[in-house]
Amino acid sequence: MIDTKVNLGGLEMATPLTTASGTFGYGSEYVGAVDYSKLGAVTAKGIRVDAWPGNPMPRHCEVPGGLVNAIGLQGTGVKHFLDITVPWYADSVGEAVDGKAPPMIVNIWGGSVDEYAEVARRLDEYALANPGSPVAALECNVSCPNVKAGGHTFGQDPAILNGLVAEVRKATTLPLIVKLAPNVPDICPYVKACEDGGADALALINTIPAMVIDIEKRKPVLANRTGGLSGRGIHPAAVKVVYDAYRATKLPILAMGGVYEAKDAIEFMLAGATAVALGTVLFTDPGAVSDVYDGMVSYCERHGFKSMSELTGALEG
Amino acid sequence: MIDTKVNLGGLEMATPLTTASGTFGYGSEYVGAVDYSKLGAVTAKGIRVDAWPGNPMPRHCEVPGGLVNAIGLQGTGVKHFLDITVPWYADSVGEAVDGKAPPMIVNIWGGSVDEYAEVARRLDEYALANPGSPVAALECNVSCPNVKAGGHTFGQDPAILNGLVAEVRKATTLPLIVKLAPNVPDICPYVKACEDGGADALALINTIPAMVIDIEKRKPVLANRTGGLSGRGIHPAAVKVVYDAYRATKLPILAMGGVYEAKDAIEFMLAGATAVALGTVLFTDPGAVSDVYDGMVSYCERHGFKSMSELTGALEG
Amino acid sequence: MLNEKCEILVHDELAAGYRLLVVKAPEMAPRLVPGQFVHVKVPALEKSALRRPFSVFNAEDGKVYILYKTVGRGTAALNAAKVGETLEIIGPLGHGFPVKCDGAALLVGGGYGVAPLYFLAKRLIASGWKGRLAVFVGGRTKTDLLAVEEFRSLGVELYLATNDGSEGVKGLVTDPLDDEIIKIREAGGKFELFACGPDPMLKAVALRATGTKSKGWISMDRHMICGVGACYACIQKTVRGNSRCCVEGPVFAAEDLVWE
Amino acid sequence: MLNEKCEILVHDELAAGYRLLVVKAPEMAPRLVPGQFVHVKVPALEKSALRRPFSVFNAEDGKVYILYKTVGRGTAALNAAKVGETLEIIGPLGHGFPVKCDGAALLVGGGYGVAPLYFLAKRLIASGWKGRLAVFVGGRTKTDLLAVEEFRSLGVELYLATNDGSEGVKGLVTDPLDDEIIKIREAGGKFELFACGPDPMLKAVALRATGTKSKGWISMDRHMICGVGACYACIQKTVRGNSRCCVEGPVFAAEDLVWE
Repeated sequence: MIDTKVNLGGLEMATPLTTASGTFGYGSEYVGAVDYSKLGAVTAKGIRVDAWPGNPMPRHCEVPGGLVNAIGLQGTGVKHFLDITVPWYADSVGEAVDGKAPPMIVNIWGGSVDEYAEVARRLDEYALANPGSPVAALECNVSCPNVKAGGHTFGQDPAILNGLVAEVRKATTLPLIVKLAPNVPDICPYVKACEDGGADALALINTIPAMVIDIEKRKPVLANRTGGLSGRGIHPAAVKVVYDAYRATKLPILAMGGVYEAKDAIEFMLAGATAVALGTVLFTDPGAVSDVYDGMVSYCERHGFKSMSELTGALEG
Repeated sequence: MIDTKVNLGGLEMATPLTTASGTFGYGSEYVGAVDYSKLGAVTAKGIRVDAWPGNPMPRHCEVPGGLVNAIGLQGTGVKHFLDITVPWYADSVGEAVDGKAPPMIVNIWGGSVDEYAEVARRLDEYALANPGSPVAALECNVSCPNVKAGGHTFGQDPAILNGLVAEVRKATTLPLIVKLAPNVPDICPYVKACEDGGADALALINTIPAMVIDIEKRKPVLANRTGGLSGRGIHPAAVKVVYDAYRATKLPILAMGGVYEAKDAIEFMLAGATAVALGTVLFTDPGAVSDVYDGMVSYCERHGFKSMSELTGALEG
Repeated sequence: MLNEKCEILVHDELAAGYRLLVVKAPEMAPRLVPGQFVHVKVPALEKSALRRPFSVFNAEDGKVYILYKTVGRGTAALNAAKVGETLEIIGPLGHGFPVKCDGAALLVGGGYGVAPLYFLAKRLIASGWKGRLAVFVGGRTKTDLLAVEEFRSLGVELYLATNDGSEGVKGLVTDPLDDEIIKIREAGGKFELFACGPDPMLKAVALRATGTKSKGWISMDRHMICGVGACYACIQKTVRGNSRCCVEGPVFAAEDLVWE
Repeated sequence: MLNEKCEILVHDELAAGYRLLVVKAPEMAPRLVPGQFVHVKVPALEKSALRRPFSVFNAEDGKVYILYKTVGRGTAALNAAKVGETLEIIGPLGHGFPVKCDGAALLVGGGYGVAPLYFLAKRLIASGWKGRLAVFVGGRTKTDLLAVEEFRSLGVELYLATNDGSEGVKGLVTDPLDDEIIKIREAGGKFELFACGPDPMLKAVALRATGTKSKGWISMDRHMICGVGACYACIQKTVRGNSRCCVEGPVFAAEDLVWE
């Protein structure tokens, strides 16, 4: 019997698996297609203080090995999220698993430091006032390539990043995960900025900035012109970032990027991840949640690991 | 009849196509499999002042959508290159095309600014002393992820990059192309550093840092632990960098990254490239040189472009 | 919503470029309503390829019927799936047509857009609804007029239109539609419009609904990623903002749609 | 070097996991020498997949013979290629064995490593060379001993060894080899070694060559990318530094190899 529990910066997860923000709606959309009992947490789509309309259409393009998207963080505001979305998640997923829904990592963003802090504070207050609610951790998105104000502008400079993290830290007692971009020369200064700012964990990686051009129309395929590349093809790039970050920090890492099979998730764990998110794969194969989980269990059995947490950083030599 | 000529920062190319450094040896290896008459230039493997042994084995790993490599710039020194390699290239490829071999872009690197300048100076002297020799342009590699000293360390900081480019510029009268890494938050400061340093053109992109772990052995697959991701999967990421750079500079751009078909090369041209390199595709399909060329010609015919140079940046709206 | 493994029972070419796919889906079939769609994993595509959404042509006796046109890489790859093979299908998905109607039910389809309308016609009849049921089928040419025999066998009023006049009236499918709308309005009658097809046709039908203050039910066709409401890629502008075709749609009330 | 489109003439399973592939290659076949290899584009793999290198088992009458073992994703995908289909093959590639020998020619093969040795034996005989020709074939078990009948029909001396003793002597292929080397040396004779197989076997054979100051020709098997010398991935350490298996090899002189 493998102990599947992991602790992601204070967030207790029954398994190391969660979902990548933006690929799993607000958590309840996949009832009937995903086995939620295999998820240690779900990660919700990004929310901010007020609802946000996102980008014009088209918002995505299939490419070899993955997907380029520029959804642009369309999403609900924090009030609607707490009044409607969270209770609905708890009820519908709770019913599906015949028990308690997995804890929710709430992805947050804003157009200013104050907005980030405000949404963090509102979620914190809710969590304190509603013990046992799904709201269990925050994932601070400083790396979305698809919105102009906010998002990645806070994640490009370590000093600005550090200031943002510190402000959000003051606003919440929940485990604070910071989601970083892969397109940096060296992840370490960004890792340190998060660490010094008081983050509890890191999420690596966001999509890779990308673009697809329709050569017949001679126009970008996406209305936003550029987008973010996700999917199977980016996995080796993500493993590298996780590996570098793991050696630079004691903060636990939530790894994501191109996980399609158990092998991919195990690579992330060995590179240094404490938990792993499935993202783009869910669109094609929601059954991957169970397949990856089962494959991780059998890998642990085969290799003599008694708990999944032992996989973290367990490279030889 | 489409005019296929382009001018890449002073390098006259009979077609916009070349080969990505490191995928085409020293230019003559593909005689018999590649139609050299469709290449406006070949780009040779990186050379430095003295021969370099490269990294231990294994040096590569196939991944979905591409390849991760850490060859580590194994290559000949500049003396052997000029005494043996260049004449052999001129003779063997000249014979294959029954005329003059395409001009050669010589990729250079070093462990210090002085070494970069030294190899540039030697190549410059050779080119001046041997008019009509294939040595026609330099591609300064500041972005190889697979060597510790030299390579990407010079390309990570715009100020250091600027200093390097300025020194190499002083050492050569040949067209100077600088090859940049994609893993930066914003390519523009790097573009400006090259422009201010006196570069004639930019080469975008080098491989994306990546890693593959053998989960059964619990060890990195590559002896160098990490490597660079190339191939079909990175194409949309490369298009984005080219698009950003094109809008930030008047320097012509040599684009590369995941070109497998004519469509991919045309995307690069529309995004702003003046020339396009085929790389990883050559390993599987050396016939792609002809296929891409033919596809570009028929695209120009279909869309009413009289010359391939008109494709550069020809996005609508 | 289910993710069901479905055996292929029939996979035939009906006309050039059009195919009928019938799968065994005992769990999903009884839950499907007209206008809903299913999300199909195409076996011949690479592991990372997205699913493809298809609206449902019919669902009965534990079987799901899909009528599709080969339009791109995904449908071309689906062509290779053989009888006896298994398809992984998610469904039922989205909001369909109301299976009821106040006044005459005018169903307007273009190309493979007739698929959900046939399902709707069948279910309207099966529901015991006794009103007037007229179906308007349009296409560029004769071979684009699909399911004509199936509609005939339902005994519905049928109006055909082709751009080239190779069958039915020459012109747009809205030409015979307009004639009937005028007659109904002159007689003081009521009607509702149900439409599925290319965007310009849908817009034309929606404007006829809003313009006459009639109800219109418009099935939008958007490229999708997840099909279940998780990704927010398949957006349709509505009076409520950016709505998801896969959840709030694919069938929208005409008065809710915002045309750009 | 050519990039030839080759029709598949034969593609049969010889033993569990081993297959014989014969293609029509009128341009390439006459140019191939034993020990060289060809680089095959596997049709069933995705567009970005690398080619797979195979050493040549025989080349005659405009046909190229490949004997391969299904060991990974590439060879598994190659299994699907059918007679009549076309394979895109680059070759001839690399440096092969010398088709001459001073003293007894001792050919040592393990598993599918016998492939180029059979080609060598055939060509040695065809060259009119009259010396002693002994072939040592090893494998884990009986079914790993390949091309045994083909060697017999050449009339060569044949020594078999299996780890489990299911055929030939029980032990390593170097056991009967050592017996013969001792006899030759005791009789004051000369010999050369030609080897292809797993690395430990190759190292053992190479050390026997260098230890007896005899010539040894060792065919190395390395993962390759380009196969033509362009990429520098398939490196073998030699006295001249990092050599490319695909150009300076795959056959190296034993004295040049550096073992790590």
